[in-house]
Amino acid sequence: MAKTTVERPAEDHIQQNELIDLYRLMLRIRRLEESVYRLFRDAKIGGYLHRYDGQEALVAGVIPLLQLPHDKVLCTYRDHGHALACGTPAREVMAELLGRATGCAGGKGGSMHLIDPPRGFLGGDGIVGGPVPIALGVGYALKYRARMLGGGNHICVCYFGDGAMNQGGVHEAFNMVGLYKLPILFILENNQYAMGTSVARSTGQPDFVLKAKAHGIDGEKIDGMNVLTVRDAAQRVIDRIRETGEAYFLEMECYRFVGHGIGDDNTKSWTTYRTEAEVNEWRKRDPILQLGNYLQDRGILDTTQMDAIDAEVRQEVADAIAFAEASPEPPLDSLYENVFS
Amino acid sequence: MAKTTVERPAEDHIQQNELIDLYRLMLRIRRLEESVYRLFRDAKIGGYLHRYDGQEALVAGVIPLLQLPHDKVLCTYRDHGHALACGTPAREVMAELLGRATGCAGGKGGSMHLIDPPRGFLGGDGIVGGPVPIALGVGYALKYRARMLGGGNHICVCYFGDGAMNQGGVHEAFNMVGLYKLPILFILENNQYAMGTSVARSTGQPDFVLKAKAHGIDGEKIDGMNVLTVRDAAQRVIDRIRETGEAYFLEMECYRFVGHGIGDDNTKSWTTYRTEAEVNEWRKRDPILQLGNYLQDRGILDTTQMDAIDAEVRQEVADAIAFAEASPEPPLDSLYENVFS
Amino acid sequence: MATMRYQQAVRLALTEEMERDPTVFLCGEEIGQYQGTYRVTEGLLDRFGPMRVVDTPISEIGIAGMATGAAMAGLRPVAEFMTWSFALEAMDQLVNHAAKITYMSGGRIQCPVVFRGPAGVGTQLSAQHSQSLESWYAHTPGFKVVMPAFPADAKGLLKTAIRDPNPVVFMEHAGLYGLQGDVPDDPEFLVPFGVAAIRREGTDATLISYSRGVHLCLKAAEALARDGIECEVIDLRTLVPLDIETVLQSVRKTHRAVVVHEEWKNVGFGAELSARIHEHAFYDLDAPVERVAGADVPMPYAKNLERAAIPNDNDVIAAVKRTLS
Amino acid sequence: MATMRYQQAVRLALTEEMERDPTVFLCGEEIGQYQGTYRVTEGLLDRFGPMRVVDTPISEIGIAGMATGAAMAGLRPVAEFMTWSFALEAMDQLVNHAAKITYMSGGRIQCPVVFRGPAGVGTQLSAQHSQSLESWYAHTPGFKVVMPAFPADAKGLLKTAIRDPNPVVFMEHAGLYGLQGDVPDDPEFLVPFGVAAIRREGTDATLISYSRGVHLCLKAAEALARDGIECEVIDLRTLVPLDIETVLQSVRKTHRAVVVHEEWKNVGFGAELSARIHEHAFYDLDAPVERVAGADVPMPYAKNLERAAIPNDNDVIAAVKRTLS
Ligand SMILES: Cc1ncc(C[n+]2csc(CCOP(=O)(O)OP(=O)(O)O)c2C)c(N)n1
Ligand SMILES: Cc1ncc(C[n+]2csc(CCOP(=O)(O)OP(=O)(O)O)c2C)c(N)n1
Ligand SMILES: [Mg+2]
Ligand SMILES: [Mg+2]
Repeated sequence: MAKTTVERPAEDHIQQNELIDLYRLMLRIRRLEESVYRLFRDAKIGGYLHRYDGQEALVAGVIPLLQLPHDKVLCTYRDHGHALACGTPAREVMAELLGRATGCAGGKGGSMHLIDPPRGFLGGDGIVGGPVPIALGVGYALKYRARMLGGGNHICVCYFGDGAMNQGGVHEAFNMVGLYKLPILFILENNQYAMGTSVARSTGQPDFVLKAKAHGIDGEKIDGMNVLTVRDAAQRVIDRIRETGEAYFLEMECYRFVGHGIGDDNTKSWTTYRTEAEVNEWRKRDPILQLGNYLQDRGILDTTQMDAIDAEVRQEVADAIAFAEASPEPPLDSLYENVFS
Repeated sequence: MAKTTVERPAEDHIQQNELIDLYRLMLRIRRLEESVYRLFRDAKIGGYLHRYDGQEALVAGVIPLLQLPHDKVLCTYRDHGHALACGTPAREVMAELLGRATGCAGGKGGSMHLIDPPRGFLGGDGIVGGPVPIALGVGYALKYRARMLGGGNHICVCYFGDGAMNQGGVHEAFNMVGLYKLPILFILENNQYAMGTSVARSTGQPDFVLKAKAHGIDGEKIDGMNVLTVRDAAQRVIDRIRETGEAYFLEMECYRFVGHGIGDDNTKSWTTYRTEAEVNEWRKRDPILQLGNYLQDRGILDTTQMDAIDAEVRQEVADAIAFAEASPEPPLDSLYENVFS
Repeated sequence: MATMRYQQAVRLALTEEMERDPTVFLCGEEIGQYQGTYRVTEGLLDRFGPMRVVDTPISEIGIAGMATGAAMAGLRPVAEFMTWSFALEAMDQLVNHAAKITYMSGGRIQCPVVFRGPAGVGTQLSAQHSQSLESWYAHTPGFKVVMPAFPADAKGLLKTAIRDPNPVVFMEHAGLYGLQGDVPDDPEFLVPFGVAAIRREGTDATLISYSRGVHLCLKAAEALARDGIECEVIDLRTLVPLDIETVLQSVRKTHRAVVVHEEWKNVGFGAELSARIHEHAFYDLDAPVERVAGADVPMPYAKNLERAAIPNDNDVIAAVKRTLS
Repeated sequence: MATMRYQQAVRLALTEEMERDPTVFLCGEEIGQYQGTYRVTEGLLDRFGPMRVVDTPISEIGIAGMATGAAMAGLRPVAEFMTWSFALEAMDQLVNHAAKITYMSGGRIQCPVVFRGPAGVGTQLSAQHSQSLESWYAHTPGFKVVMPAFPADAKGLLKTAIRDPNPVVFMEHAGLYGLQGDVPDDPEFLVPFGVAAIRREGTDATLISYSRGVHLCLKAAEALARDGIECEVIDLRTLVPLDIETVLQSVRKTHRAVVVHEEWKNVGFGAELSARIHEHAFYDLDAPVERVAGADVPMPYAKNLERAAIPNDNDVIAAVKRTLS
């Protein structure tokens, strides 16, 4: 548990600037997430609000490898990081959280429903397990385009949580994906808990990879706290999916550093299901910390440069908040718009 | 494929009269099923109608071993055999098929909804996969009674088809059963087809036992055309479930000799999905034929005795039809009864 | 113009739209190799191949998600529910996903998907297989809801549905599949949504229905005409969008209205029609709007009980007479 | 009599019934170790142990089946949906199993199960989490449908629900959990189903609602009283069975009616109320029944739009004035 720097896979040919981009992306997600509780308490954000702190490697190690917008990304309500990784500007993310007309969903979606189709991001989903049957359809469309309409070998990446593995719709979709052989990368964000329920307390059999294999989808489990491990595995399996057209299942072990959502935002509610010691233990494997140490150890970035990046990122978040706050609410007469296209 | 007599498991201590009872039960089911298409064509039976011909061993080898009504049985719309095996008189089954007040569900259920709670039979279910989440609840209630209310070690037996393995609700229930460790025997009636869809065309991975194991339920696959194999396995796992309180999954390979239902009742519609040669091959393994040959080989029954049993059984079916036809329709003013208890 | 059955008209619409638009594909249980449970899709697998006519496992959530996701990714899927009763399993994908994605995304994404299949009651299928629940879908913003009564509409409305950029709930009536009628050959024959059809003109009462209910109304109207009572019969064709104007115009003329459907009465679509007619034409009405609908019971199996649970032309006649008394 | 919050009243009903009847048990997501998402079940795991307070995986079909099956086997389960929106996933188990098993079996089997949990709108939960769909359940024969507006009813109706031999849909309103009120201590305090409560007497118009809508009506009635308009406010408490008699009696007195609910208007429960009032009291009405309901749109996230989508007391006041004009 105590390694505090990433181990870089031997055959990795990542460039230094890519490493710095990875670091910056993870930090952008972290700093944005750190800003939202205050905005909620100031009643600027409403509804449910789920942060991605600690899980940044899962998007940073994967999404930059995609051919967006032709490849497609789907995820859960814990979706701020996915939007940023797909290239949705922090301004549009923040404006959506504040319910403004300039938000990426025009203020109608909110935190759980970020979306950005022109960038290949088909959105967050408030229903546990919900995106998986949708991914089946998106994957089918990609295969259909490739076979019938002259499209390229594009793939769909679908994120979902450990709790979602107990949803029937996920199993129906897995089986159909296994049957039809569709180009989908399933990423299980195994952050150990579904709200207050640990994996051990919610499954009759905890080997999730076996559950995918039972439906004909191959897979493996990897360390999701190490962004280079994630990136390496992702590159390998994305290539494989493009080549074979067959789905793959990556279980990524990770941890959420804060509560499930704004309703579970203090250590008092945590104590019903986890200890502070456990959280602190995992915090030692913070993906940003690990990559930061690595960059420093290798002399790629020094403290001053890292501080400069942090300052830039903080500035970006502050700008996003200012932009959002200055943006208008959606016009009242848009209430009945968009029910139909 | 060509064995035409059952092989009797070495350690089996079954009595001769029990063997004869098994034979009689399977024959009762077969003869009743053989009578229903004519009644449908004469417009005496309506709705959907699904026969069990060829699958008799699955109920005859299991249900007589239960402690009814304390043990409970649930199954699909293909439920005539299950009702007979639970002890529901042929008269009440037939009257239900004809929609008469004397039917086991008062004429309100019909072929797909036979039920007989006083005999432990909690009914057929018209929804593919539907009985499995119900079985989770029944199994929970049995465990609850044993632990909290001084009940005995009773079990629930739940039957469902190969097509049902693609239903999400089945996976949710399996996982919860695996998690809570409930006394349920799941019996997969793998008759190779779901309507016109073969197993190979509906699953991403055809090892059904693995699908159960993925949720923490142990299991195995057996030959469902040999009633003594079924009986032997059932006795073993029923004992085990009573002892451990843990669920077990038995996949029984079998075959339906006739079409899926009355809408698929001739070889013309079969040809879209199976050949007559295939049907004939499986008919050689007819469970009744196999046990009949066994009884003859061992000198337990001779042809005269077998003919006598058949005559008795045919008489029972004829009597059931006469009873049903003589029975009144449900009174019209019962239309609004039973919406609520 | 050709004479064909309702079920063939559905098939013709599918065939024409698949010919016309390579992004249209079908998915559902037994629609391909088996040729369709009700033979609606007979021959289409041979004609269009397995990428465009997709046999699925018995996985209603998967089917609904597959169609919704493919629509979000720019195709035009037509998913079949073997019967609409099985759509109960897919309600989350239908309501919380297909119907809402356009709104939740602030219009950033379209979802041009059609869900179709047989609904309806009347052949002793009993409780679990005898419900259509059109009132549920009409209640949910984001669905268009279409229920044709005649072969020509089955064709023209389904073609409109497939071309519509929104999720469409398209309910056929299994009891109408055999109905013969004239159907235009024109591959551009489209029946617009939100335009009711007056199937019979009349002055004394307005009968409003859809799907098989229209035929009940026509039968009742004929019988009443023999008594000198002339009913106007309106076939709504689409429940969402609803052509309330045609209804109100008729009611303002006849001063009496009877709404008819086979589905359960309590909080059924007839309740909405009744409420709206009263709201907009209260002072034109000579009697309260009558409702003729299915009995509020799970459908019984026994033939006599089933018959009693389903409305018939005599029930419509009696209701018309109540409005006249 | 004790003063407590609505949410505590729900907990008290659960506690008392679990004490009284050893066959009552609870199941649902996060109801035990986590103490309940809205803390409704706080402390119950400690008190009754894990057999009787069962934490489940996120498996709504499984939860519904578990409760239905256990009820069929003679227990009295109370299943919690974390919110009623998630019950969409379990619709087949709820409608095609729980609601119908008694009828399909010709009364051979009982199904004494309660499905409960928070519903309601108003805290920017957006489209997928803001719907209660009581009209769907009321439409389906076999369910009793209960929607308390006050703490005392929350207790008394839930106790009745648990003792009822039928499936009960019990919808709490998340926005009422904090509401304080007097609640009888008596462990035999039961509120019967099918008996509406007149929350305010009046002569000029009848306001009919349930759940949080009742509070809107009371607020509107107070404001109107300042203008000399006296409204009678009826709290239905149960939608099925429906106490239509109390409604009709009041309408026959006031000659005007406004039905109010937060749920979508189109084919909502208000449509049924409107239809029935017109059917039975047409000649007593001085104006058509007005409906005040949620906008027919998936719930938008933005605060201003959400506010516009949910009815408020001013909408009720305006509707009353329309009936008077
Ligand atoms: C079908 C459904 N049931 C319940 C919920 C309420 N809910 C929201 S998030 C959550 C926990 C999900 O856990 P997991 O899948 O592990 O994802 P994580 O939150 O850990 O990222 C629950 C129960 C929901 N949104 N959808
Ligand atoms: C949820 C659902 N979808 C579809 C159907 C229609 N249907 C009835 S039986 C059947 C085939 C089931 O096959 P299987 O589970 O293998 O059982 P078998 O009929 O072979 O005994 C189908 C598709 C249904 N009843 N329920
Ligand atoms: Mg999790
Ligand atoms: Mg089968």
